[in-house]
Amino acid sequence: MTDILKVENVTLQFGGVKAITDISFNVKEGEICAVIGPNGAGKSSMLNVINGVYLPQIGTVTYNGVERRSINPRDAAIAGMARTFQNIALFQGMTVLENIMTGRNLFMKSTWLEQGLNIGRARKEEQQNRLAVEKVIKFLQIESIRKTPVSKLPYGLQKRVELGRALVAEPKILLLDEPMAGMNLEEKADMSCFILEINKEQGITTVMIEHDMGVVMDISDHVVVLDYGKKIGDGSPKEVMANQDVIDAYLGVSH
Amino acid sequence: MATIPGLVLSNKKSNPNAIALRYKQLGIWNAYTWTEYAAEVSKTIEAFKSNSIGKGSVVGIYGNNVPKLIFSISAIQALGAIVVPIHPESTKEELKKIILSSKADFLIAEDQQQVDTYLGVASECSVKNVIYLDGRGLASYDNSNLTSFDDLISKVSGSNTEIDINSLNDKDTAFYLYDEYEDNLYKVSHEALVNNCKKIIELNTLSAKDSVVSYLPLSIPTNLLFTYVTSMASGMSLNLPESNQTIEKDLQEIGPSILYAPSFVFKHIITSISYRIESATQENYDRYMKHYDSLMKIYDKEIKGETSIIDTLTKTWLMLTTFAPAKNVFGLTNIKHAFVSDGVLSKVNFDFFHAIGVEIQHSFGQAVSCGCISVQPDHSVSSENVGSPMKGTEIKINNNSEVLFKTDCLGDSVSGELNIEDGWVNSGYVGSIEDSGALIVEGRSDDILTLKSGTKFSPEKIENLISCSPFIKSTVVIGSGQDSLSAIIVIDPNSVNSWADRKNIRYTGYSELASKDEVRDLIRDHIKCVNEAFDSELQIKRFVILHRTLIMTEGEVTKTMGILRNKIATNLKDIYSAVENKSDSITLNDIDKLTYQLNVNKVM
Amino acid sequence: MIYRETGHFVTNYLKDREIFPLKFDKIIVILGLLFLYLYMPTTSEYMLSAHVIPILAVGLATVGLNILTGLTGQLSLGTAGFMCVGAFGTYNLMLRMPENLMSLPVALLLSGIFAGLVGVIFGLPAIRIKGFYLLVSTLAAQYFVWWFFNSYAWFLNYESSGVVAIAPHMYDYWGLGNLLGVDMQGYPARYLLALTICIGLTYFAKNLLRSNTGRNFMSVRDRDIAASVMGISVPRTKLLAFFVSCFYCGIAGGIYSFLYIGNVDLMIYEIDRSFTILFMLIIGGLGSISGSWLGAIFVYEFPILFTWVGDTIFQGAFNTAVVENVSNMVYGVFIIALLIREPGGFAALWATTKQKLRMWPYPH
Amino acid sequence: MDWVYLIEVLVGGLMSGVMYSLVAIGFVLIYKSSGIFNFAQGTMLLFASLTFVKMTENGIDFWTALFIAAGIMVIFGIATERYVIRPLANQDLLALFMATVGLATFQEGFSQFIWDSDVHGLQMSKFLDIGLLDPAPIFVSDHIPWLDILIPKFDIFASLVAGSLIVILAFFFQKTRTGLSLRAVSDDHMAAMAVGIPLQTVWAIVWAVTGIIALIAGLLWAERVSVSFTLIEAVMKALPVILIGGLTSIPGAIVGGLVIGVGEKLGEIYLADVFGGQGIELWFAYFMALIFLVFRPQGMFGEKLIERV
Repeated sequence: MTDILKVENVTLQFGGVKAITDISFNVKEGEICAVIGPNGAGKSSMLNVINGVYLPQIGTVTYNGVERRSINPRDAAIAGMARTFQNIALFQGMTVLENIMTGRNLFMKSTWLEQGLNIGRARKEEQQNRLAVEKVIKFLQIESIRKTPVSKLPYGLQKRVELGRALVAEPKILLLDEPMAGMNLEEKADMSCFILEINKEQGITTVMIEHDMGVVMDISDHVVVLDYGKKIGDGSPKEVMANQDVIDAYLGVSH
Repeated sequence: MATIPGLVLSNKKSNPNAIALRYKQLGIWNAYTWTEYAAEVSKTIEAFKSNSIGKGSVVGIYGNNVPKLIFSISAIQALGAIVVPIHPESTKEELKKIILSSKADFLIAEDQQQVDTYLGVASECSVKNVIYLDGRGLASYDNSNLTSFDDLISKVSGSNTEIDINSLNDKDTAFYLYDEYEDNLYKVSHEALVNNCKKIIELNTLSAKDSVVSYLPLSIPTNLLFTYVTSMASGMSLNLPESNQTIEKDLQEIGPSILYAPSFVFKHIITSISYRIESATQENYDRYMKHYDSLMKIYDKEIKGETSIIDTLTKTWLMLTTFAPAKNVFGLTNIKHAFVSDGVLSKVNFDFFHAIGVEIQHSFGQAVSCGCISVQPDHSVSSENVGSPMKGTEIKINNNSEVLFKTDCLGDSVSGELNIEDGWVNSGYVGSIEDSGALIVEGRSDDILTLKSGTKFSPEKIENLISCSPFIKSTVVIGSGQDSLSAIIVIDPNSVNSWADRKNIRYTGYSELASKDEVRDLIRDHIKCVNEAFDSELQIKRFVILHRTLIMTEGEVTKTMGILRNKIATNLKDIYSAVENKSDSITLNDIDKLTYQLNVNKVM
Repeated sequence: MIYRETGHFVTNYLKDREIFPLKFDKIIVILGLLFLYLYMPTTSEYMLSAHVIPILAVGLATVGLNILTGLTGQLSLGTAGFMCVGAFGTYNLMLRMPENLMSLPVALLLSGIFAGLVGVIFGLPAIRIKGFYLLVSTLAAQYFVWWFFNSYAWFLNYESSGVVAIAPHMYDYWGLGNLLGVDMQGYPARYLLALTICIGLTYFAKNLLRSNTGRNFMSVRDRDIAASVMGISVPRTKLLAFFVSCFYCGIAGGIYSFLYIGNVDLMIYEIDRSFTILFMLIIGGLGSISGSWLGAIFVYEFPILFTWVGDTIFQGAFNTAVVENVSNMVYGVFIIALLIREPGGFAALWATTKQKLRMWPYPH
Repeated sequence: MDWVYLIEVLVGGLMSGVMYSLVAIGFVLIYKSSGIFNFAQGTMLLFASLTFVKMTENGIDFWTALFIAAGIMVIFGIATERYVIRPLANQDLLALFMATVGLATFQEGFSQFIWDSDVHGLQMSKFLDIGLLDPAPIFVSDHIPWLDILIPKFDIFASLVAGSLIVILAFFFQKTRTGLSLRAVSDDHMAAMAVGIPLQTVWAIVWAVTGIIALIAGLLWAERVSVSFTLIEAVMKALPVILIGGLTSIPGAIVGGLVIGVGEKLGEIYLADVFGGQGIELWFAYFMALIFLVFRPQGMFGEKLIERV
């Protein structure tokens, strides 16, 4: 399989603080790649560099064969990247349905004038895209909350809605930032199933940051371990677990 | 033509453009007219034919009510095969039992959950092929026995052929129905089922203009009769909700005129009303209670026929301001007939529903009797009986108080002999017959408990009375061979939650809530109240509040929330032995392999 | 209590996004429209000129501000400035274009577009500047526009008094009045034009709100980074919001000058008016189109009502200063109390009431 | 170019800049401690000076009036925190801003309702025997022969007051316990609460201090432009000042005030002709701030915001 994503020698710093130092790794098309590491290891920053929220000082990201140092997040979305956020970034003033509908905005070709007059393409698009959204709602089993404002939902369901919003964009690659944080066992199991199904049945490459090692070992094909902004492990879940640096990082051996 | 596929054709002929089936999917209600319904069935027939389902096959319909499964029923029967409806939440044991005793050679499974359950027992069964509707999660399954329903359909050539029912006979077996209490399978013929249904239609003047919502699986024999067959035989629309989580909303959206449900559902509605009102402001709560009292007073007068004009006006006012909106929220506004099976409603609840104009009609029936042998008429005022025998049915009580019946719509046991005494079928229930001729069912004869003193009684009667509290979800009375009775109480999470919130009681989860002293006192007061209706010997002396609910998938309750005593006695044997030993606390090793500490509380 | 939703089900997605899905609502709306179109024009001239038409004008401006501030989250204090552009634009189009080319509705539309473009210019900084910092841009717009029309007398047709009356022929509508035998300068005709424009634009705004554009607006308001990650162009969305919002404000300004007071007066478009419209928005409820109308009615009518109370009950005890000061105090108290108790303003109060009616007798 | 004239303009600009800064400091204090953009700052000025003026007009002597007005402002500040800010603590900043808009409206109506809507002059020289309050300007050329410009004495007085105010505030922040808590609060609300700093008390103090600053600024402004509704308008000018300064920085407020003061004067003199009209002072400050912010969106001393996602 080809590499859909290559991160090469990326260094990111805020002011004087280095969040990421010289990190390189590849993600193969169709795999689930887990990025793990202790808090503050630079995992979220890594995702932010990949889809262009942050601009790295050094290094390149090659996505779909195009090498670049920075990308506009919007262009990343157009190129088929979708993501979720560590601290849920749903649009709190909207319902579940509206939130997931925003994920379809790139499919909407009608102008605002047509939409305002509610004529022609606007009506048709609204219907067609609603259908796509409804399929995702069914997939994620959130039919009973489709008209609920997201601000009224418990944390676990919000995470699910956020996944739906990313998924409905029909991405090539999904970047999931701690999709299971703060969930109970049952919710985690559901979420793992969804991620696996998205990956296996829709063939969407998934890069996922996750703390729960059990989940990571279960569902990922490839694990990248970061610690203090540096890469300390890269390989299959088994290889990574056998890596002494990784064990040290997780058991908290002093640096 | 009294066959199910025949009814499809006759509906197509008489009401070609009327809505036959309406189902919610992807957020909107889609509909099939009888013409489209027939076309779908004939397509399904072709698809099944290509998968070699034919005369003599036995096909399991395994899942929730989704259109494809509904079409499959008629299609299978039109091919001369027999349908076995299987509950989607069936345990492995139950599934195995059904497959083995029905000798099912095909299974139509809804999705991964059903396929997984089946694969767990596949090696012991001889099912030739499993057709699944939803392939989600099944891509990686390597089993040549699995076929996609959609694949089969897509291979069918486009031309629409008429459903061929010439080879069908009215006396052919239509369904194998599973009776959970008996753990037995019964076969019923097209004729028996359809004729039984026509009796209900005639009695209640149902027509094609009515609509019915079916939100329980068709594996429940009474549900099959009152929703699916009723829709077929009368031409009314059958409405299917989107998912189990959206039933309440979907029911409101459709606003059906006919409702069927086992008694636990109506009890659930009462509980919902109660806990919603509990969380209202004090002012609204008081007003509602006041309105409720006046409504019930007027209803009492109505029964006696003593209403004055003022009462009528007051009732109109009460309905307008409180109870019509209350019905609206639960989607009960248009209900003309609400059929209840599997138990009766307590007098309070029964009267309440009648007072607000929801015509509750108790019924009694089992798989062997095609789902119904007796049903209450419209405007019945007795909450205790389950109605008089239907046309062509006779009922009598034998010396052991057991209910015996004769009916012209009788099924037969698949695996064993029917329990027949002198030409009467023994229902396996105990009961009595009122002077009016209406049947009263007290409970299952297997469940009869015998106290140390030798007193025999049906625990269900006590359980029903205790469970009529909105705070109690279910009750199990125990005391076989002992000198006094005890009860295992399962509290209702919703209503007890909002009650606790109202009382400012803090708790983190169900089991902590169940262990609260305040909850114990609440339950104790209720039991005391119920005890007054019984002789000292039949009073509950001690009770245990369970730390969890009874679990259907563990076989502790039936699909209609009936108590399955044997399984409970096994799963909760620690409670039983503690009660026998008269100890005050129980160390319970539960089925989740965890240990819980429970208290045995005394009713003073 | 009066809502009966049993039996209401949708069979396609178009029905599911209807503005008034329930039959009951539809009947109310039709009755309301009949009232507004058939009964209202027959009421007194005073009713139309002192109450209804000005409310239509300021209400439309509030809807405009709502699109920018309530939906897109871009704070603006330049509303009066954009109204000013609309009023002067309309006047100059009517004055300088050949009579057979220009008619009031067309001039209103064109000056609305012009105001929208001015809005876009002052919205450009929003691409880089966020939050409160953006206030400076809309304040610049307010003061600059005002100064501009004050400094260049050409726009006022060199009227030294600073107020220019609108010539009667400007209400001609290509001779439509003569054709129908209706006095088009009379208040009923003015009212009907204003009403039609307002209903049309309210419908347009409502459509935007429930379509992709509206969702884009709200996503920029709620979480702009997430919006850009979803592929929404944040700069484009902000500028579009500025355009649409200022388009509404511009037309509202035209209506205010032409259909309400009948002259073009710079003093009307000072910063106080921007604040008044902001009050209407806050009290009505950010993000709700119907709320904007409720807020406009309340804020506009309160001083009138208060004066009336003073005149009838206290024999004219309240002079203008008292009325103005008390009104300001009441607005302030309402704003603070609503923010504390019901941040969604009147619209949310109404929505809660409606929800209560739907769920009655249950609390939820 | 007449450079002496230029210097005169510059000095004039600096002086009016000081006046802007005085208002801006109040803004910054509240924004820094609670993130609230206090739109009511202007009406607080109006309320404070109107209260003071009405008292002196009714024969109360200067110091007593000052003391009572300060007391009223403190009570008012504490009440604002208690009844407006605290109930809104969990809402977003936009809602809090709107609440201060409401507060401003209320205050505008309230102060004119209980006092009156007239224009009041304030001549502090009537009460205070300070040489700097003498209306005659200082001739710099008397002391520096080659610098032939005039400086109004009052401007020097205002600068001195502003300067002392800043020194006092600096001392308050650096040395006192309350000041330290306030700094902790402005750095991180959660952390401050975790170490036991009573957030609400600190906010109440900030609002009280802001009330006193409003009184001082109000009196100085009143001396220049009289006490009336126009005070609120004048204060709108403080907005570009704090935005240039960066909202969270007191030095920013000062430098911003000076930049706007000088820039405005220069603009009026050298750019008015270009725009073919007088009175560009009306909007020039906003344009300056706008252009500045386009290049530096967080203001001069504001912290660059890194958005965490």
